[in-house]
Amino acid sequence: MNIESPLLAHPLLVESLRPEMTIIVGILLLIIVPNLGNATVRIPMTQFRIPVFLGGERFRATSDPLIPGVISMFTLILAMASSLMTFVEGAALSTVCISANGAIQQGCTGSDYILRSDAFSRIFTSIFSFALLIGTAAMINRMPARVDAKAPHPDSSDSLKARAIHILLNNRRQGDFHLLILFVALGMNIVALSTNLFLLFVGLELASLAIYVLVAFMKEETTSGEAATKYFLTGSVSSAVTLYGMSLLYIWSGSASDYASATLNLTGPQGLAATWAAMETLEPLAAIGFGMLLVGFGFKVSAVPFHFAAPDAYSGTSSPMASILATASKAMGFAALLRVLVVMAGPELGSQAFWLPVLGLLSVVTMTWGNLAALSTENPKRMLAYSSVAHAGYLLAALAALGSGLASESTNEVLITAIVFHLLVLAFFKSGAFLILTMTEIRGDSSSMESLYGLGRRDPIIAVSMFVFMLALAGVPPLSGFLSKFLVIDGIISASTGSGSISAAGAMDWLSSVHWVFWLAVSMALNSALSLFYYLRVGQVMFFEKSKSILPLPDAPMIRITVILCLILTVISGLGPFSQTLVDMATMAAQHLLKV
Amino acid sequence: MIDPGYISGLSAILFFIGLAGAFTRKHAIIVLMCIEIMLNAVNLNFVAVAMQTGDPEGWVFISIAIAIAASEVAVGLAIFLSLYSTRETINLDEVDLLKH
Amino acid sequence: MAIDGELITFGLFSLIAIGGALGCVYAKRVAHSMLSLVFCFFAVAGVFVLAGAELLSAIQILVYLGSVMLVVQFGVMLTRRQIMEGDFE
Amino acid sequence: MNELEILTLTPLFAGLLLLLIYEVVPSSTKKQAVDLIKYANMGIAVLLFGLATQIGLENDWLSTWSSGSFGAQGSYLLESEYTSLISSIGVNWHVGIDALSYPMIWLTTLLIPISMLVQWDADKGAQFHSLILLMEGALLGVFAVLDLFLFYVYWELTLVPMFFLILVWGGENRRYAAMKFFIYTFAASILMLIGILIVYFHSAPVSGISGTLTHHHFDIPLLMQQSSLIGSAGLRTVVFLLMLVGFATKMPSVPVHTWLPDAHVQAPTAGSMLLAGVMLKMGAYGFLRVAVSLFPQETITMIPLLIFLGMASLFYGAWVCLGQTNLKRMVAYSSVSHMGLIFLGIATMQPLGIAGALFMMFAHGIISPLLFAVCGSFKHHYHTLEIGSMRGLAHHSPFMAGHMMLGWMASLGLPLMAGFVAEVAIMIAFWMTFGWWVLIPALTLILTAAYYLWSMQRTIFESGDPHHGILPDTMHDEKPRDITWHENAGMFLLGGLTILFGILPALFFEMMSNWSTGLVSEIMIDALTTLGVTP
Repeated sequence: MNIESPLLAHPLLVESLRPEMTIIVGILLLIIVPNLGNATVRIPMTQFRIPVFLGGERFRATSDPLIPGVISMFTLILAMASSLMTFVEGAALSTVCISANGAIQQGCTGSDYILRSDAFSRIFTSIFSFALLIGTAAMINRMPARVDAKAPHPDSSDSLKARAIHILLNNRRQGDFHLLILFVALGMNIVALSTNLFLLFVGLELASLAIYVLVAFMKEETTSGEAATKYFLTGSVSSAVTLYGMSLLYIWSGSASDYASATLNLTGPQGLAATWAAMETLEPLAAIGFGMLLVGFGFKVSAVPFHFAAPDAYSGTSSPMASILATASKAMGFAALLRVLVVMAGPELGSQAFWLPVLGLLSVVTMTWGNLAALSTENPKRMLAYSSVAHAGYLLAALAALGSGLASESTNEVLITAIVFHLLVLAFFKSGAFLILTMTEIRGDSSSMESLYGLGRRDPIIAVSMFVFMLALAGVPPLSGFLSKFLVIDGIISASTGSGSISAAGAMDWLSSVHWVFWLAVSMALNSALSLFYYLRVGQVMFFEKSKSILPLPDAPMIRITVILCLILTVISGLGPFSQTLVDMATMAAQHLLKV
Repeated sequence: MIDPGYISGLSAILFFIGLAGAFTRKHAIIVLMCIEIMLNAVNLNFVAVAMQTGDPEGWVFISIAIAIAASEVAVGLAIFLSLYSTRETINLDEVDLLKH
Repeated sequence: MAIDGELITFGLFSLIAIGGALGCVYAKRVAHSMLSLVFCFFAVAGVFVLAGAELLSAIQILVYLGSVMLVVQFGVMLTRRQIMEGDFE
Repeated sequence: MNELEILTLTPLFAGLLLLLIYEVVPSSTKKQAVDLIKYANMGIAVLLFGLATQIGLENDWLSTWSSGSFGAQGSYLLESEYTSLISSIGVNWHVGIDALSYPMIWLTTLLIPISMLVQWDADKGAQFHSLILLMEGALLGVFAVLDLFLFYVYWELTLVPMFFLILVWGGENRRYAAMKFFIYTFAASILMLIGILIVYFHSAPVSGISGTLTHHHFDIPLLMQQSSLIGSAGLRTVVFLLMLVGFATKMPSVPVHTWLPDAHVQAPTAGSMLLAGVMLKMGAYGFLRVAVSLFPQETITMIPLLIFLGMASLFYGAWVCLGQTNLKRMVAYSSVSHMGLIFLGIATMQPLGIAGALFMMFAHGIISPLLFAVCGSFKHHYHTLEIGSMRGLAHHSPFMAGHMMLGWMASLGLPLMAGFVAEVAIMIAFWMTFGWWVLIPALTLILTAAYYLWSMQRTIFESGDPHHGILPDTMHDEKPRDITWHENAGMFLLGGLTILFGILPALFFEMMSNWSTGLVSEIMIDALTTLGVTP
């Protein structure tokens, strides 16, 4: 039996999957290191004892509760760095594809592959690592590990006992939390890499299952169980629908070519994209399967009508987790959506995708609904959740413009660049906002606007950072939130303006002749103006309301450093060379996606 | 040999029963069971294709899907237990702290 | 297509599966739901056999009926409501 | 980096740095730090004024400056290279000055140290003066940049320090006024932004400047050179109107002026001085720089609207002033009235009229700070702003009375004062274009004289007993004092300048008429020809 698999022996395997390998190594380390101890095994019949180092009395150095956090942060930093290497090395070198039979190849000239590591997947893996890194950093202060924790003294009062037990509990669950975070990272990376729908689903489920647990992680808090239950049930139902959609597509792809080759591969001569393109009229089986497929992704990006669980999940869980839901999980949903919508069912130039009306309508409803709901809430976490819904609407509008088929190739590129860039910078300012909510959460409650009252006096630097994050979310120039929105609007407008009759004399004539996709841009602009109210309200309560508590914010050094980092990134990603680098990266990703 | 179309039909019926149950029932564990019914329906679809094409790829999908379903149940029940430990109920209508 | 034994078996399994699913959804008590679900899963395993996937059928029985239902049973046991006055009516 | 870039960027960064420094110094040395920071702010402001003057002197006071065709690249003094800021959408750092912006820049650098001087003893001085320096950075940015995107960013940036100045150092009703100020001007500028974006989407690609992704650019000189910027006449009108709303709100013109009186009444003295002296001019400046320069044809077709707005502001402002009892409110409405004259000047479409409007901007930028400084010190010393409650000011505070008198005389357009030159120029041009219709604005100016003289009589002179005067109740038996030395110094400077430019208007009037001649002869004539009208 020849065990020499062509895949495992290939030098490109490790090279192309460095981030994933890093995460797997990190997971192994997280399992092994805290369990190292002085256990020995006695060789039977003798007195010799061989140390096996797993179990027994754990070593003091390795059982330190700080270690899991350090391991997971290092792993994520390495994973992010190795993902970013793609952009340093250049496109040709780093595009690697792996097919189902284990063949691995650089440059992806063949087309029947299931994993594809290119600029598109790598920019998303970088986003995931960065967002998870910020969540982890916040959790290090939210759920602090104390080296000097002691068992409660039996004579101490009940509250002291409870606190001591809580500290011990926090120490004990460090490993669990960081392990789960790394599983999320692995699952998300698989989603970004896969060009096979089933593999994509496996990645999605791996990430989702870990996220469900993480949402419920602070189980001593009354709301986390409820948040997790709602999020879990909605998420599971939608992923079951997704899987059913996949199975329909599987049947369809088989029956479309006389059952010869049922496949869930997107690419390849007999992949779904090819079958889709060969379809002359829209077949109901394909349409139903496709629609069901989108349900799960729609849930991940919290688009209407799958948004109901999002506000509950955000406001019930701890703020670091909410930040991960709002950035990493959302980026994962869009990575999958882009792969499916653009690669598989993207329209030919000049023809309109069948999903265009649905998506266009959904995008308008999503952004409007999100903004209106955000206006009427008094809970900052819910507010951010609704703003996340609204942002999903903006990005769906970009996808709709892409589906209109009006856009030229370069405009399509701009639209995808805008989406990717938005998800990229979202990880800076949305995470930043949640980091600050984490700080208010450590001492009390972050689920009411009152926790932000008078923050400007209590902690000016943090308050100013929060205000900048809010302005970036609102898309005020020249912060980075503006640039992404602007690129979306630009893409929509340059796609649709050509459709109006040029000869129209008056503005009204022109407006009535233009393709309706144009109105998506108008609705985006109006919604942005609307959203200013609730973002500025945060500034108003921070600077002008009297504080309800005189307690200063906790020290939380890790969070402070990360907030400042996010602040700097938010500012410089809107203007200047750094922003250009990011846009270039996003453009490269867009080109790679469109080339598949 | 029976027609794979029949199996797909059965699958569709099961799926929609599961879906309807997931939306109407308020007991968390029953909702979970409805999700299991939906996943089973998916398996039937895959097996129908595998039967038609003779390609074992569908079987691979099924075994993975079963594994995912099993872990989903485990995770779900763990979450329900954590909900129960703070709220003494897992009826979805009674869990409404976050609705404000 | 002529009606043969296989088709009748399939019809039977289908009826059990659908009936089980409906029972699971509409039973008043959780325990009844579970019982119906067991029937449903058995029937699906039967369909697998008919489709020529005996291995999958074994996996289905082992995983779903063996472990999943066990876990669900645990769940039902552990999250049972406290006994209250109204429960004896 | 050229001098202009230094001039534009220094105050912004210095202001931010000084604000930060104050936050981080240990509390034991805060007291000394406040003084140091105040001196540092003042020093930087004076140096910048020196630099701005130096730029003018070096270049022959811009009166002979002309190279290249009007408004095109290269026709700006100290024009910087294009430095890409957001190359994906074509935002470039591009600054330059011409005779339109230089007077405004000089005025800004002049008013900043004076307003610092007038409120030298403000509470929380370190933050106050640093904010004013920040304000200078934002204002200079508005006047210096030639990129519409940066223009918009700077335009919004001016709101931030002013918002905080009103909010923290304002009067009793400051929160309401600050919010009203912010919401009004912000909403209006969003309309302007929409206009800017429509222009942007019609810009032709220029390699190296346009966005790498979007193939459009924001550069004003290039947009001006582009023939047929927006094809559809209807859309052009829409854009022009959007911009007009944005700029008119800032100016402010009736009917979008209502934020101004509240903001002025509640703002601290230095804030009102800058608000009236420079921020209102941003509206007129932006109107000329963007709306008129890019859309000359629409400007010509909209002349009736401009005249209507101008006349309405002129008359309404004066009318409200007549019935006004609050000193600051009266001065604020007189600003509305004077800003109306600017629209009238532009509407004449004569080089003289536009130059007059420009000089009006400049003159009002000196006179109204003087008036607000007087109002501020009146409030400071007598704790009231009611006109009737105080009589015989000349008796208690002779210096204040003198400055008040001078300011009001200048504002009502007394000959040999700066305001007179502007008014006369506008009136002559109006007469040249519209003939005897000039009587309407000219007669309205009499109203101005009426309300000023009336309140002068009620405040400065009239008193039952010529030796004592009547003190307002709000004094609570405090002994009346004359103004402090730094207030006096600031007012003397402003008053001196008022007279200087009344006697020697040519200092600026020459460059302004050069600019307006260029605008009319190179842009307006073309536009008229396209419209089929022979000038």
